[in-house]
Amino acid sequence: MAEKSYRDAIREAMIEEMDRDPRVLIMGEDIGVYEGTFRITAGMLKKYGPKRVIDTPIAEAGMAGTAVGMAMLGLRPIVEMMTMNFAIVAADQILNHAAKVRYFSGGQVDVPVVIRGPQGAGVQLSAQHSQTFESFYAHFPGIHVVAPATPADAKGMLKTALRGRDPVIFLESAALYGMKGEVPDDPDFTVPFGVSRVAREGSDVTIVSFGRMLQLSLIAAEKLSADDGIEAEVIDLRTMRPLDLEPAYASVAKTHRCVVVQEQWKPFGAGAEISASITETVFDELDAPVERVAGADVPMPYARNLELLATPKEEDVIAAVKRALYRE
Amino acid sequence: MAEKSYRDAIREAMIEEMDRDPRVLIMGEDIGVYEGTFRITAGMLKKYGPKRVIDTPIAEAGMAGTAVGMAMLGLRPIVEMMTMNFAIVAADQILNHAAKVRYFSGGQVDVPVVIRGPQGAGVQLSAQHSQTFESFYAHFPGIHVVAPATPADAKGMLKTALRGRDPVIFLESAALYGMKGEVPDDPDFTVPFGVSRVAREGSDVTIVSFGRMLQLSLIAAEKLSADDGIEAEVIDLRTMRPLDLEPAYASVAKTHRCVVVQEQWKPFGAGAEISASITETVFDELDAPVERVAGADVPMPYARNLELLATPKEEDVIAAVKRALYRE
Amino acid sequence: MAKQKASTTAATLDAPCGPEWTDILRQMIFIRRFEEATEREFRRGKIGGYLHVYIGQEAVASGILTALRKDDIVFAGYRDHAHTLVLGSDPGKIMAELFGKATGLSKGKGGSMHLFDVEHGFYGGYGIVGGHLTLATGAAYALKYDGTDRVCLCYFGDGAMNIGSFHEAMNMAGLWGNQGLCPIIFVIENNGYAMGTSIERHSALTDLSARVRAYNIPTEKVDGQDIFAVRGVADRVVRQVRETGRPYCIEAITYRFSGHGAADVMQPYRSKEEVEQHKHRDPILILRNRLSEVCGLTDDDVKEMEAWADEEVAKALKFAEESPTPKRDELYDDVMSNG
Amino acid sequence: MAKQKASTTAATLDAPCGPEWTDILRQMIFIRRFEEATEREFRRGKIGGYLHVYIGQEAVASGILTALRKDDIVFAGYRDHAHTLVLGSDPGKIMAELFGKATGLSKGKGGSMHLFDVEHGFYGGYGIVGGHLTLATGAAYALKYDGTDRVCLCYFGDGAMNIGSFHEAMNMAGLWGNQGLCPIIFVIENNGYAMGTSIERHSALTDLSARVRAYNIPTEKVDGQDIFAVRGVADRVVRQVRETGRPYCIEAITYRFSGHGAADVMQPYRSKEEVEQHKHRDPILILRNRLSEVCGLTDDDVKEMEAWADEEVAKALKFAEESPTPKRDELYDDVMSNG
Ligand SMILES: Cc1ncc(C[n+]2csc(CCOP(=O)(O)OP(=O)(O)O)c2C)c(N)n1
Ligand SMILES: Cc1ncc(C[n+]2csc(CCOP(=O)(O)OP(=O)(O)O)c2C)c(N)n1
Ligand SMILES: [Mg+2]
Ligand SMILES: [Mg+2]
Repeated sequence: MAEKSYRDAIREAMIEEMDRDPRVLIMGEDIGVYEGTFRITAGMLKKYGPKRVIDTPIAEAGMAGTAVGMAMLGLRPIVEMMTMNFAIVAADQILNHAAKVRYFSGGQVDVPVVIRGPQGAGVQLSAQHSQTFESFYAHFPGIHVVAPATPADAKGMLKTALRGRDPVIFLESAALYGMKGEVPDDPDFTVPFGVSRVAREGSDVTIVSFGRMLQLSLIAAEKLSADDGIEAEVIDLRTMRPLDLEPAYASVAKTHRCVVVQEQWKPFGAGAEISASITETVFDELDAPVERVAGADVPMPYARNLELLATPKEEDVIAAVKRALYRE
Repeated sequence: MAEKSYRDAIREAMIEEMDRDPRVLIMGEDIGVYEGTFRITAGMLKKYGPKRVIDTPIAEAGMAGTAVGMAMLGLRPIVEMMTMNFAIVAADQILNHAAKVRYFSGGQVDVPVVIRGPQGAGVQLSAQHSQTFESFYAHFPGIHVVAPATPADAKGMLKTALRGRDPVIFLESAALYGMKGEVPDDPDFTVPFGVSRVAREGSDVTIVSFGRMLQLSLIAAEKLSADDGIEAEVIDLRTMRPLDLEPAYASVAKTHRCVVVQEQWKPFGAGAEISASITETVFDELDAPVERVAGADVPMPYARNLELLATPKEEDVIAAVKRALYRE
Repeated sequence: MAKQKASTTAATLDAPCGPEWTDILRQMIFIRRFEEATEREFRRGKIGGYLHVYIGQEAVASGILTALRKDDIVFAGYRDHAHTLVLGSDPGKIMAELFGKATGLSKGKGGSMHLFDVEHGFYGGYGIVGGHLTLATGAAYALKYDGTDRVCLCYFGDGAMNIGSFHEAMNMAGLWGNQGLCPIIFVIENNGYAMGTSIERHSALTDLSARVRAYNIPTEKVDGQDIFAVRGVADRVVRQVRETGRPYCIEAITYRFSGHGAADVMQPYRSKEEVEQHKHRDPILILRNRLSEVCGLTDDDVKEMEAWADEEVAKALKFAEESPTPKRDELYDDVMSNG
Repeated sequence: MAKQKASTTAATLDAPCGPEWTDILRQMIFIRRFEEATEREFRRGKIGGYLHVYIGQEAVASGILTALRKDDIVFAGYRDHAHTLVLGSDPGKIMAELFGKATGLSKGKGGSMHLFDVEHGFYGGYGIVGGHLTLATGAAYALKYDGTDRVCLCYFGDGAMNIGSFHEAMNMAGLWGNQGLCPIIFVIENNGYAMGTSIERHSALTDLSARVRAYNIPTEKVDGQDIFAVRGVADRVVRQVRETGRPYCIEAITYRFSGHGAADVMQPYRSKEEVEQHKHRDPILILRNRLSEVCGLTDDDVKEMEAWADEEVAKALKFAEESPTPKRDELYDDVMSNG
């Protein structure tokens, strides 16, 4: 075990897999000569050469589409989206091609393409540059959708992605890049998709989240414990597709209260699926409706004070927990 | 009142508004000379000329984007997508531009653009041509998302769209084009956004749906009444954004059971939001968890027998109702 | 048909009377009969969805695909029956796919628009106009990444050249090609129309190849109705792309005799006279006449070929008809690699 | 600044010593000082988000936008401060926008990338590379639809020419232009780099205008550092587009002296020497020298302009600093028309 940042965990996963498997390559805008806007690919062009570290034009559809073609021929391309906001222009290549070609070919091709990049609100990046994409992608069968909340998961799940045979949308939290955490040293350490985990044990209420909001939830849980003696169990979903809610069900069976935390707009957001599934499955265990914490239902404003109002904060999680416990 | 098809209702709404307002124009692939793949625009090129009925190249992003620009300058463009599946390539123009430019400009422009076209499963159109897009669009603030289930609503809501000042994603059900229904004659008949309606009264269970699945739900309700004496109240949501669930809440307060019906994949689908919101709001009224009916979680297969397996049928609605009533 | 592929690849322009050319004629007649059968079966309700046939354009598939090596690869749009037939896919399996049967080329999951046959180098069959161009470009890169001298062929229509992904694919192919890393041949099936929209109405400049050259990709127009011309260009271009690893674009000027799809009956965008005029330049007729004039092909020879083709089509239909529909559980297969 | 716009539009090449040219120099000096101030305020944390300045490229905004009529309209990318300044937006409101204040040009909702000032003909300010080209094309169509002779100007970078929507916009502009229905001037701000990627590495063919011509849109390269050259082309092109309703493209060869954005400090993609060399061709220096040589502009004249510019920038900063942040409820305003 060693302490590493989320950013380095991602970087290491790529480097280790590129060392291990010559079929892994990476492409993206300004990942080579420029060394990456978040420096995740720093030094990689020098190490692996331009055939494996490809600086692309500004052409996200082109990047995603060519990567799908490479994957169909047996390579393992990683596409770094400078931010996931830009991948919207590649939506057709991802949702209509990467996600479906195995199916409509009757299973004749593997499509081991990994599309990764940061998402979520930064500091004053405004409406076009602050979005998250879990529900956008996870509605579509044919892809894995991943949203790691810790350095260990970031590394372990990226390795799973790079050893798999299917398309993976790998949603990184830009705000977590600097966060540190323990990461196993074993070069074969992987974290499987579709296995959620209990990030904090507790008995009074279940908080379900993922990505950056998982970290927020953990902070809220500590405050709740310290200030109000409320012990929250926090579930980290890790993957959105496949979605493993078993630990959440088990937890709710114990706590009978549940809060779901997501960063972005509530309507038709990821929290809706989580809430609906939990209610469907453990309805009789619930002593209160599942609460959802979400961002304000507006395009992200630039002004810092408005931006802060638009994004969920610890207090929002705490308030939701108290609503769920009828302690408001 | 006169009996009209869903297709003619849409067509008439456009023609009446084009007659009334010279700023309304329409563009799309093969809508002019070819007269439209569904013939909704037949005769319009002749009537209004090429400046107002624009045959475009195959360039959905170009269509959506130019329409946004026209709308910002005060025109009222309608974009006909040959099917909504093709609009995925225009997702950035819709979600990052149409939906946000009013906000990030601080309200300096109106964006009265209407993007309309058929969606949903047809007969053996396979994976890339059978999709629905309610949750895909309705997650994003800044646009109205509409899914009419009847000819009257199709006409009345399209008119509302064409008289408004905001972008509207108008999701038509291809499978309903031939369906007939009463449509008011009043040329100023409009149906407001964000007002759901009770499509059928009942006291035993609430079925919530929209678009084509609303019609399926009504058929299921009649069968339930005839065969099992179960009286379902059926709520037609009409608009997905803004989403009006008040009638659903009121109904559930009466029936205490609820089933949500959507056509496509369950995970992160429209039903999730509806289910979660209902549970959140009228939790104490529910005697059973909200049930969801959805399509199989797979890309749409071509073979007719598999396709039928993949799409919801009356029996699926009936079974869900019985589950909700613990009558299984 | 697989046997034919092998033999036709030996056809050369130097031996215009070689047996390979009669094989190609036989193949084109077969494709025509096959396509006519699919139109009939569509009307009979045996084939569903969208159906786009290749009638009139046969030389563009036959003339280029027969110039390939067996390990080369091919991508196409939704008008893809001819390509698979030339590449050697089993006609029975193709027809079974159109019938939505478990024995189909894509197990009945893809249908007409999504034929797929990796074994014969066919990587699909795509329904979003222009969506496969980037895939083919990446695939070509992969061929070179692996150090092979295989080439990739990518077919698309004139209408597909107006969508963004066309442009992104061209630029990336051009960039990678500048380093010898993109052995791809783009083939424009320029049939004059995108559905009902003629080139003048869908493209600001009707010299479509100009946009390809703007990405440093050489282009060449060819009469797509004359298979000798097509094959001549193809032989040279395939060799060149194989050697250089740089992209090339062939613009084949052709014409579709049938409607855009099976639903396009009225065809308000073109006159009957226009269609009839183009039928004088039927690619099968052109090849047949050449072989009659120069190589002594007789009417009886052609009749024999037609009879053979009809028989083969009948076999394919029978196979499709008698094949089972996919089993229920197959619905959930092939979504992901693990089931 | 609004006053200046009015006067500078009278500048002509026939009167190179007219007072308008000193006004333009004054304006360019002001833009430079303004941009330098934004870089400082970014480092001080007063400005957030992404910040892209126009330093080195000023003549491309000043030389073309001063050739417009007041009712013409303009679209640009995220590197948009100079454009609004030339068009006459209040510098205080621009700075307030960058500070995220309620008095900002976009009420503090857009920030640096999304300046917006419809009153002065500026329709944004967009952050998705290439995303606004289609909007501008549609806007140009609307101008003609309304029967006016207004024109639309659309700025974008060399890197933006690689994304699909560029291509779709060009083809649609070309098609509509063929009918005289698209009075748009595309301006390529070719500064040699897309962030850290040089043209040779992002475009298969470095003659970027070739792709524009492929859509039947005439193009013209101009030295973007020499405002006399830029303005000369602009005067002619604006007149022509206004008369014909057909698109035109100006490729201005320029150079950005600062990093791509405020975060681009290391600039590993170019050498210090390269940057220094380009600074010899500073557009302000070029205009200043010309006016000194030909029209007797003195160093004192320039000093006065600089002092004036610093004062104006100080006023803008003060206004921004003292303005209030947006009120809480404004969060929900402007999402839709009704609130
Ligand atoms: C992105 C997209 N838009 C629209 C369509 C509907 N469509 C299918 S084929 C076609 C015309 C294509 O014309 P062309 O590329 O010339 O090929 P051809 O059919 O002539 O072979 C259209 C508009 C589609 N499949 N995908
Ligand atoms: C679709 C998209 N991809 C990537 C980005 C990130 N990005 C912002 S600016 C930029 C470079 C643009 O270069 P160019 O068009 O030449 O304009 P310049 O910055 O040189 O003025 C990139 C890659 C983006 N904003 N949008
Ligand atoms: Mg065509
Ligand atoms: Mg640039």
